[in-house]
Amino acid sequence: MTLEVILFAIFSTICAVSAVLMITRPSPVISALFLVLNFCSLAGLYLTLNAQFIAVAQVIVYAGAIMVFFLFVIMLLNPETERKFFEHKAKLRVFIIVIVALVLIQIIYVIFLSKPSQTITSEASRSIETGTVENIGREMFTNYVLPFEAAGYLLLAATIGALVLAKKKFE
Amino acid sequence: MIDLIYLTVLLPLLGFLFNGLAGPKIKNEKVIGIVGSGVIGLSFIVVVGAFFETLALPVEQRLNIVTLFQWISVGGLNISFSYQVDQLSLVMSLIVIGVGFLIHVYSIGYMHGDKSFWRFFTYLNLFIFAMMNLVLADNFLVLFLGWEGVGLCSYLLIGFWYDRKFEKSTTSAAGLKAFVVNRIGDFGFLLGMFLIYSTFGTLVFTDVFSRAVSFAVPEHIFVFIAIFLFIGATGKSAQIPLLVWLPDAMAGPTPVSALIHAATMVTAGVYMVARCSILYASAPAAMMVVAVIGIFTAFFAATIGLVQNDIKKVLAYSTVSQLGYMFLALGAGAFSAGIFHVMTHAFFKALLFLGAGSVIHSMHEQQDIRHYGGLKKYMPITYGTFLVAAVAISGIPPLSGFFSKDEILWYSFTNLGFVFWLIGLITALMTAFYMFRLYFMTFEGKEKFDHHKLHPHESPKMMTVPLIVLAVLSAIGGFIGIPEIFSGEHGNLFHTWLAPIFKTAEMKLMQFGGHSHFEELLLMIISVVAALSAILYARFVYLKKPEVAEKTSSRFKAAYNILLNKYFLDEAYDATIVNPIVKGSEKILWKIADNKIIDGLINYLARLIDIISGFIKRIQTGVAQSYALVMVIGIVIALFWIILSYA
Amino acid sequence: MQIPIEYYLILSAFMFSVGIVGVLTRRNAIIVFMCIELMLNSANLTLITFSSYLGDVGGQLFVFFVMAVAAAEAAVGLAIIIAIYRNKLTVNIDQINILKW
Amino acid sequence: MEQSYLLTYLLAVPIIGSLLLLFINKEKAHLIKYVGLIVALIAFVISLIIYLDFNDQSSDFQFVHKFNWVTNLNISYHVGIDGLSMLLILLTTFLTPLTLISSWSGIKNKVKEFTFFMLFLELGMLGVFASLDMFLFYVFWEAMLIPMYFIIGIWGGERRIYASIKFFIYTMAGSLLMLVAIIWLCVYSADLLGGFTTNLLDLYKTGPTINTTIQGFLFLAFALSFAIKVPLFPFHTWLPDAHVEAPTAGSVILAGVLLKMGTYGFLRFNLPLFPQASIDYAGLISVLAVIGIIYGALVAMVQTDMKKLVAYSSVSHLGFVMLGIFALNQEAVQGAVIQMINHGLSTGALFLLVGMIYERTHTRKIADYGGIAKIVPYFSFALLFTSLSSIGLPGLNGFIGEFLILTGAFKSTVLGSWWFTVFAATGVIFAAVYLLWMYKKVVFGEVTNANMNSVTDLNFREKLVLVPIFVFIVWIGIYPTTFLKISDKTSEHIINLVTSPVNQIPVEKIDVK
Repeated sequence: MTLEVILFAIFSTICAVSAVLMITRPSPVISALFLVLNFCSLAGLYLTLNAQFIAVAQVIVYAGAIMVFFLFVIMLLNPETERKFFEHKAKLRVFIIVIVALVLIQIIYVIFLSKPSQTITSEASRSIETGTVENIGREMFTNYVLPFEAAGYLLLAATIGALVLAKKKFE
Repeated sequence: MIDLIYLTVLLPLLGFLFNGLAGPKIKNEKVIGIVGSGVIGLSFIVVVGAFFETLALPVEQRLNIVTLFQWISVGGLNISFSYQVDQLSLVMSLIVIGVGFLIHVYSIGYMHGDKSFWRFFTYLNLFIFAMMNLVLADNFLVLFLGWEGVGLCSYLLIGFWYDRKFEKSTTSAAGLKAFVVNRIGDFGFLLGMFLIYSTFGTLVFTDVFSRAVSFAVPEHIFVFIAIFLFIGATGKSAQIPLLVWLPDAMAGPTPVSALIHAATMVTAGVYMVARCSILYASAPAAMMVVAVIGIFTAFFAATIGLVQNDIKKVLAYSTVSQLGYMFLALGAGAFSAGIFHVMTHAFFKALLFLGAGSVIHSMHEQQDIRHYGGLKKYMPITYGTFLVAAVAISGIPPLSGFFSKDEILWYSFTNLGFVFWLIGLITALMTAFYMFRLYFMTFEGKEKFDHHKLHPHESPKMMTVPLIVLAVLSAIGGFIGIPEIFSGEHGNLFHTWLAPIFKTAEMKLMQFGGHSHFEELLLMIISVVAALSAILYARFVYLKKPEVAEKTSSRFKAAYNILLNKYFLDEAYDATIVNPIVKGSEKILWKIADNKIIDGLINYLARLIDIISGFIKRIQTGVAQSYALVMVIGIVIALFWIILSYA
Repeated sequence: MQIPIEYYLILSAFMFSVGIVGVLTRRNAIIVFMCIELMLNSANLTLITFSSYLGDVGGQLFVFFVMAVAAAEAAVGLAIIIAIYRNKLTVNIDQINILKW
Repeated sequence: MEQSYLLTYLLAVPIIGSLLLLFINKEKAHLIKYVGLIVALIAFVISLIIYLDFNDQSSDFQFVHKFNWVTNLNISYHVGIDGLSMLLILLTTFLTPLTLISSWSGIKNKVKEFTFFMLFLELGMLGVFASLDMFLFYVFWEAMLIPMYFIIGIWGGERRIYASIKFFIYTMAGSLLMLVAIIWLCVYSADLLGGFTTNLLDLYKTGPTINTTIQGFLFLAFALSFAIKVPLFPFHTWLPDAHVEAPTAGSVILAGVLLKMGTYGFLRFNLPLFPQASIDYAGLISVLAVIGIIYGALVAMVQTDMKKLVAYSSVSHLGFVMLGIFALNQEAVQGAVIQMINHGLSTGALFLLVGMIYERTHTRKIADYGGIAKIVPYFSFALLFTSLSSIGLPGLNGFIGEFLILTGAFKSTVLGSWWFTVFAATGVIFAAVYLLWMYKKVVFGEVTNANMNSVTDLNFREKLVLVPIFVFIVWIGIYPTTFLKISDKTSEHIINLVTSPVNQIPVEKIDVK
């Protein structure tokens, strides 16, 4: 058992458990906090995958900015807590879980069917190289400069849109 | 002047435009009247000039065509605005413009004080424009332009006093009736034109007529063409079965009745048939139809005329009857006799109408002859001229009516047979009777009007001068057509003049020969005696013993009523044709077929889709999660499919 | 790198499924929204896994853009939720069914 | 081929104009109206320039402008006109400014949107008449529905929603089958031509080679779409509703130009693309046309609403046009073409007049009128004149069209029977009945409705609208050659394409570019 495996085991467990807890907690605030936990452990997983930049961005942007935004809205609206997970429309929920389980099984079946580990053989050195800030920056401002600009416009539009929508009155 | 013949069309058009555009502004009766009549007067000078110029030409060069510009040119169809100046069109032009001019002058007096004075002259000028197109046309289409144009003017002028009541209805209803009935005739005319075009490939008179001789066309085609055209003529000239509009047309001002519904427009049918003489001559069956329709119309209209009490109605039926005579002549193959009668009839019938107008004018729009009587001393000129016209129409020699009418009777005897002659004679007898009934009840006898309200007086000069001119023409107009038996070697001037036009047709008919002068003279004497006795009988009944008339009418009440209501022809048409079409269109076509069936099907289809989607739309619960669930189920199925296809 | 790629993929699939369950079952619009974020992240994980295993930087760039989109989406989405809340005084999805027939 | 940009300029004018309108404050209604009018007039001037440059001795498409749009599928922006489109484009650009003037006071709310839609509509109509690419044509064909839908739906009468939706769905449903047929035709032609293309000129070469049965189906698919637009009996019921509810300007454009698209479609697509089927179905279409003539006239006769009466009269008049097209000889087709213009002028003017009097009295019921000749003499004259033109009085425009159509139909070898003409000619009688009957009831008689006494006569603006139309009514009636010769060669060419089509597949494959 190398460190990597141990780390993977820890982070993946936290990831899975926090995800499940997040969807089952009645209180939105607690759900949000579990989601933050989930995102943080995902950042850890990204580190094990040598994606340092993304891992940092994950913590700052997702866990930091977006989720704080969510929490603000939750607190602003202060919605009532829901009942326990299975109390409301229990049969429908079981049905939904069965269906989704089917999806999961199918995906896993596909994963095993296509056996990616046999065709994809990784090289540690290249993997470390790809995730560096330098590499990502170079790619982003050369080959991906157009999508980058587009993303900028998208964010601008979203900002304006959010402002307009959240304003008190429509004119 | 021949080259300037288009002026006779153009000048009235200018008058029409001037009066129509400037008339409502200037409102000055003098200016309008002078312009309105002046253009016609100028046209008359042109026509007279053209006449003498043509007269000076050798016979074979008397056909001249003046082309203005091309009208329609499509495929093989080439139609120009071109005018044909020949013997026939000159005669008609002289009648139209001459009588038209007199009536224009008369109208200045008659319409004096009318608030739409300008409108009247606008329409009259337009009428002359259209009528000249009709008469001078060198092809069927320009003729049709005039044909419809005069119909339009007739419509407008009948409804001239559009806010007045007329009998049970309104003047505008009478105008509408005239237009629609004429349109039914035009329908036939159109078909005739189509058939001519598809048979001969042209609509130009000279070409059609020469091809009618040279092309090998089966006779039934000729019959169809002739009948179709004749349907048009029955509409325009008020023959059976389309005669119903003319009596109603009397709703218009009297000068209109004189000009349009007596002298000119209604004779357009006769002119057209005469113009197409060669086509008719090639279709003997159609000739027979023309003759039969003509004689029957003449007879029935005369019987109706016997009992009418409205002065204009009597004249209207008399017109229908005389038109019947003209068609009888055409049917008998005596084309120039028909045209001759058109001319004399234009003189004396216009005179009769104008005289009637003069009477109506002085009697303040009273038209019922039972309220006249003894007007002789109040209006001497009107009285004198009216008498001339009445004698002329009755066929008493040597006035114009005698020559033309007798000629027709003579030809119907030789070419068609004894029965036609006999009915014609009876008709002539009735004509003389009802004309003098009219005359006696109006001018002679006791004064049956209210002296306190009415002060009969002679009409102004403006009106009497045209009367006198027409009276002279009615009296002497017949001399240009004196039959050969009287004139000797000079022959019949009128026939000689028109002979080149009808030469081909008459040669085709080949039925002129072997009749004796004795027979002709005998028939003449018989008809004169008959007419005279009818006049005397009228004098006896209406002047000496008025009670006889009443007794007769009460004894034959049923027959009297039938005649008074013109054989219930209007009612019969209403019941059998008009009402079924109108009601059927409304109740069945519109309310049921259109709204319920055709539109209904569309709407039911729409409703069906509405119902079906009403069920389907319930899937749309509005809850986003249920949509997502369906989507997930879709994913499951899609993945299954992918897996199965890989495995 | 001893960990087989399948592990990461299965983890990603699991998180994705949990996200679906959340989207389908929760009634609070904000939580539904968060579940969508969860699903986005599971997809991100897959992208980064392949990027790392293949040594191709494209996947990580994609994740970067996904983050940008997610941020925009969160902003607009939450603004819409606020607007709806103002009108209906609820963020309960069951009660927001104005798309109904 | 040398490119000419004139047509593109013509199409660009309404676009630019309508975009310009969007930047004007909607409070400035007057400015908006003037801008709209000026734009429409510029379009008219450009169309006149095109007309002056137009060569009427050729049946080729002129002023062709082409560039690739979707390169892979050989779909291109391809415009060009022949005599037929020339006339209809002139009609469109002529009527649009007039309708804008006529709605000067009638449209009071949402002036900006109205003017915008009118210009948009003009673009659609011009596009339909100018396109030489099936795809482009279809785009314009459908795009034109949108402004019309809004014009009826927003500025219409009481039942405007029903009418606009009916109009929209009815016409749209028809064109779907046409789309299918277009695709079939293009795919079929792709094999022969060596590449997929929607270029109409290339499809002309392949259309006649399709076997007869399929040609029939394709013909019917196209015909349905066009027949609804015409409208041919029994697809006409959307028309009265749409006309009655539409505002005056909408009715005028609808009757004046939109209906002509159906007949134009027959001439431009059905006949040259499917010559064999055209001859096979000529009888059927002509029967429907004749039924339409009589039926439309009879139903018009008993209407109580003036606008509905005029609407049904359109059914009757367009029946003549259809009969003319399928008589397939020079006289009839030329008559049909000129009758399209005539109907645009006469019926357009009738709708304008009804709109004008409606603006004053707010009633369209014939029974509410009577005796207005005394009160509004100019109006009465204008109505009479227009009615006479519509009736087909010789000397006015209607007669030329009807006469040529009937003459052609009578001697037509394709129809091969007199009966079509005999029955169609009864329409001439009924036209007189329904229009003059209406005229009598509205204008003549005594004034029965006291409200009528205060009605004012036509004002200067309204006369300004009517006079140009009247000038053309007389012009066509007296000297139709001006107009007939524009389309002379084109009609001849179309007839030739149908009666003697090149049934051979071109030997060498056409190089699609």
